[in-house]
Amino acid sequence: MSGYFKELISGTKSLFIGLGITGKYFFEPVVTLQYPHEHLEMTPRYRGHIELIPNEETGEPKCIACGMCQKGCPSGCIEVKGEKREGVKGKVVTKYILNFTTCSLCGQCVESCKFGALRFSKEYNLASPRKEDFIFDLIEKLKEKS
Amino acid sequence: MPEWLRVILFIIFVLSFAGLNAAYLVWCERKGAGHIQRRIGPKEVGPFGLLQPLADGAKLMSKQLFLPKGVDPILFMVAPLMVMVPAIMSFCVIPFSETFVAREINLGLLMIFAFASVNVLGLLLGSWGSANKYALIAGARCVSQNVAYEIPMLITTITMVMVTNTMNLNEIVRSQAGWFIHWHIFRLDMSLLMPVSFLIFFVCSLAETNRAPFDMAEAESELIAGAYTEYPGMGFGVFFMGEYANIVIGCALTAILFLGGWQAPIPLNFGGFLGVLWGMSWFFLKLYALIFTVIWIRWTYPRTQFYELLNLSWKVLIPISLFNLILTALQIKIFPWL
Amino acid sequence: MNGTLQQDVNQETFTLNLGPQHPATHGVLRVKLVMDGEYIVEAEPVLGYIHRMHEKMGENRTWAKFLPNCGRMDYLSALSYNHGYVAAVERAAKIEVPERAEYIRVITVELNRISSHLLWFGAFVLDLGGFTPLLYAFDDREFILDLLESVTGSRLTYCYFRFGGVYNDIDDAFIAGTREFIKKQRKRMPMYDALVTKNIILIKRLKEIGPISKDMARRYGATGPVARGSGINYDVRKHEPYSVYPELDFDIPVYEEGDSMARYMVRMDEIEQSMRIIEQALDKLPEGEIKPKKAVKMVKPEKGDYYHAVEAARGSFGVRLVSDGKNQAYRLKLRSPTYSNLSLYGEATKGMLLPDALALMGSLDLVIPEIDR
Amino acid sequence: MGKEVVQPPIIHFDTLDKILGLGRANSLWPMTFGLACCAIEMMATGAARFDLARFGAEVFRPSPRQCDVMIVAGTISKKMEPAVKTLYDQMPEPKWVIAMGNCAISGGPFVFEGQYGIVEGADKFLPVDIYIPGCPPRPEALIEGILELEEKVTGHRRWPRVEAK
Repeated sequence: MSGYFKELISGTKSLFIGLGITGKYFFEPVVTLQYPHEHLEMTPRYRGHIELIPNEETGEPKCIACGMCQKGCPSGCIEVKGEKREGVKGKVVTKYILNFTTCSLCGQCVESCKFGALRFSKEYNLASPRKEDFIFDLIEKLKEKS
Repeated sequence: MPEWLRVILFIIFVLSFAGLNAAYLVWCERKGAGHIQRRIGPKEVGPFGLLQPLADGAKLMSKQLFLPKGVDPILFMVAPLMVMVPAIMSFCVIPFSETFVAREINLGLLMIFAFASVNVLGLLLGSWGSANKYALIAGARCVSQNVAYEIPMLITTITMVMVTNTMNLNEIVRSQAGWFIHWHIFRLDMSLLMPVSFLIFFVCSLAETNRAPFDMAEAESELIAGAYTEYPGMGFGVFFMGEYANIVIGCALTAILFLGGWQAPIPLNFGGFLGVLWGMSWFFLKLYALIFTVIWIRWTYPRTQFYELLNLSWKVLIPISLFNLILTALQIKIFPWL
Repeated sequence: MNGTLQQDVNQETFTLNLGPQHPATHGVLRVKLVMDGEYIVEAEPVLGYIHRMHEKMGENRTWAKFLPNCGRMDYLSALSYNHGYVAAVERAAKIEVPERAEYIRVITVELNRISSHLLWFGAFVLDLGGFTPLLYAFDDREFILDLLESVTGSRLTYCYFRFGGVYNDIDDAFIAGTREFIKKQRKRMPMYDALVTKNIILIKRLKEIGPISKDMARRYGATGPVARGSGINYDVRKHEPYSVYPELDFDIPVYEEGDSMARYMVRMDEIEQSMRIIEQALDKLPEGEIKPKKAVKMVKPEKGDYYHAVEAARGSFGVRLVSDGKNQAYRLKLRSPTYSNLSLYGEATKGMLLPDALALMGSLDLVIPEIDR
Repeated sequence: MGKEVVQPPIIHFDTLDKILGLGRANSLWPMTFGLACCAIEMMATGAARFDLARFGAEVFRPSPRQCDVMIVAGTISKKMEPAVKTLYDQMPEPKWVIAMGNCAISGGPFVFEGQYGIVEGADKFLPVDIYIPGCPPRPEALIEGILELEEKVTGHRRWPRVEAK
């Protein structure tokens, strides 16, 4: 019988303690970040889709179309083509298509690039009614940016 | 004012009150839940998200209406109304202030309990008619829960009737006039266990309205959406309005029986129109404080286990309320002058 | 009444399909329940709704190309899975890992374990009908995700470990942030305790509910918190030590009761132990390289059969590799802990009430894609 | 249940349609329905830090009958496909589908030659309205997806666009 009352009292007490905690939080400031009005800075290592790094002088991509990223990509979402041009060392990249819809952001393309021509972009809020929007032509994207 | 005009005016008032109240209680609930959880809650739709209920209403009303395969069409359609209508009917006898009451019936308290019991029938029929196993389980739970909790609730009410000698809600409020220590919850001279009966009554009204932690009817993580599982669009909306109307009734009764209804905490009363406003504002203050507590409780606790819920009723609430009944009877018999 | 009742199976029963879309199954698990009223006569988990061919992919790709898959099996403790696979390949190909890299691995894995347990805590209370603790747990979890994102670049499905090291080095900001997080989390734990653990409703729902005996846990090969909640003192970190765990001092919380409450308490205690491990690892963190001196180019383990197990948040995760000396696996077999943990569900739920069975399911901490692989 | 035919309205009310569109766009109730990894980010979006509730879209209903939008968050396996389709059919009109994450868009990292287990994209059998790429997408991206869907329903965008650098 005493156990009955003990449990009753301690149980009721625990319920009031719970109410106290949530009541305290009711008056505390919210932690919400109101997304379209304010937004986070992505950390330097944030992995968005990859993008080409431009050569600082010419603005052309540093990529020499060696194809290591294409080879190293686990899901085969990169398609690189390049051509040999007069007076240029290595190849010039003519086509760099990233099919972002199968990418897993593992970073093996960036890691495998020996020429420092790839990096992760900071685009984190992509959404669109069209699927085709996410098959990126990275050369086009680079031109748009500069 | 002629009687018929008064009745029509009150019907309009009660309907719009019940509708708006349900809509904005949902808003309060979402906003309150948001702040308890350290987020904002609805905000972008109108100032402070105040247009959110309208958007929800417009959406629910324009949703496709259809009868899922295998349902009993009549029961399926009637059930939401059976939850909603009795709740609205109960508003008729609630005194919002001394003169602001649709019908001052001698048996007002009894009438509310009579109508409140129909609510569970609606849920049962709806869940039976849905032809869904989850809904059926929820319906069965709901009935046993309501049966179990009606008993301590009624015993406590009988205690209150013994103390006040009336079932007229307005009379009950009038008997609590004066300073706030005259509210029944503080009248230990009438019954020693008054605060306990208040607690019992409040817990029972939580259970009767299927609110967390006793939300067996919905039990989201167990029974999908419980009794409402198969209801699309406005059928679901009406259920929800009914549920919120029931919460208001439960909290209003608690306020009337224990917290002095429309009485101000100080002995200050006005006549005429000002008096109506004065009384109403105190009533609504108490009402919404209680409703806030209901919301607060919902967002704090996990759901009780079903047999624990019955245990609580049969092993704790009923014995205590019976003891309370006997104690009060003795107290009245021994000290009849109080 | 403890929720178990002898049932006469010949009574009229009905079948209830729990899932594949059900709020309490944490994904796409389906449980076929034969019910007698609200009592469960028979429960049969049906798997395969999220089978993603991980093992097949392992046999089709080079060793390195399988790395992103690791994070997607158990997305809640992705780094443990990274660790398991990477360590197995390192064992097979005999790749040395610099000490600093090992410490970084331990720190990030333990952070990941805390975030996994926090999410489990929230989701478990959500199963029991309480919504607010979930959001408080998510608040704390966001801290960890921010920390891990600043190192690994992702929030959930990390692909951070590489053969012989890790992808990025950690910086001072990360170390300071981690220390701050631990300080903050130590203050939060009493709040969880008061709000949830000591709550009478929760105690009533978990105490003596869903008992799993030591013997049953052994028979089904349960590991992790499920086994430790049944009194089996087994933790891969202690009993088959790997990485730098032998140099760190931590306890294995073991509870004898075997009920849902015991499993709950094991995980809550493990959060504290993980914080202890992180603190020590941060103190001992040596300077040095994070990748082997000789860069790992093409991994080609010798012919043979290799196994390596790690302690993931849900139990022992083992990787068995069969190599035929080529640049991809001949056979890759993954032993995922929840698969074994779930298999005891059918026996454990006999005669239970539906809500109790769901509480038991929550306490097993299921991650379905890991079961189906 | 899959055979319901939705009748087009006989009379078209322009203003009413606009108001209803506004109502629908601002009260998108998603289904509590997670398939894989992305579901965790979906939960995170509903949590305090990002708070989907601000747009009235936090009412995760477990029953498809009360949902407006289905967020396909994760890989759809061939075994799961009929179940997803049933769930979609059980939702009352008007309804929308958001494909969240690369798996739901195209099968994601699990597509390889000779794969036998997964459906390569939710759009193979559902009319997808919004695609959100990422593996998994950040919670902001899901909010962005909800906003895009609102734009699709009402025809204009009420919120500023955030340009990522």
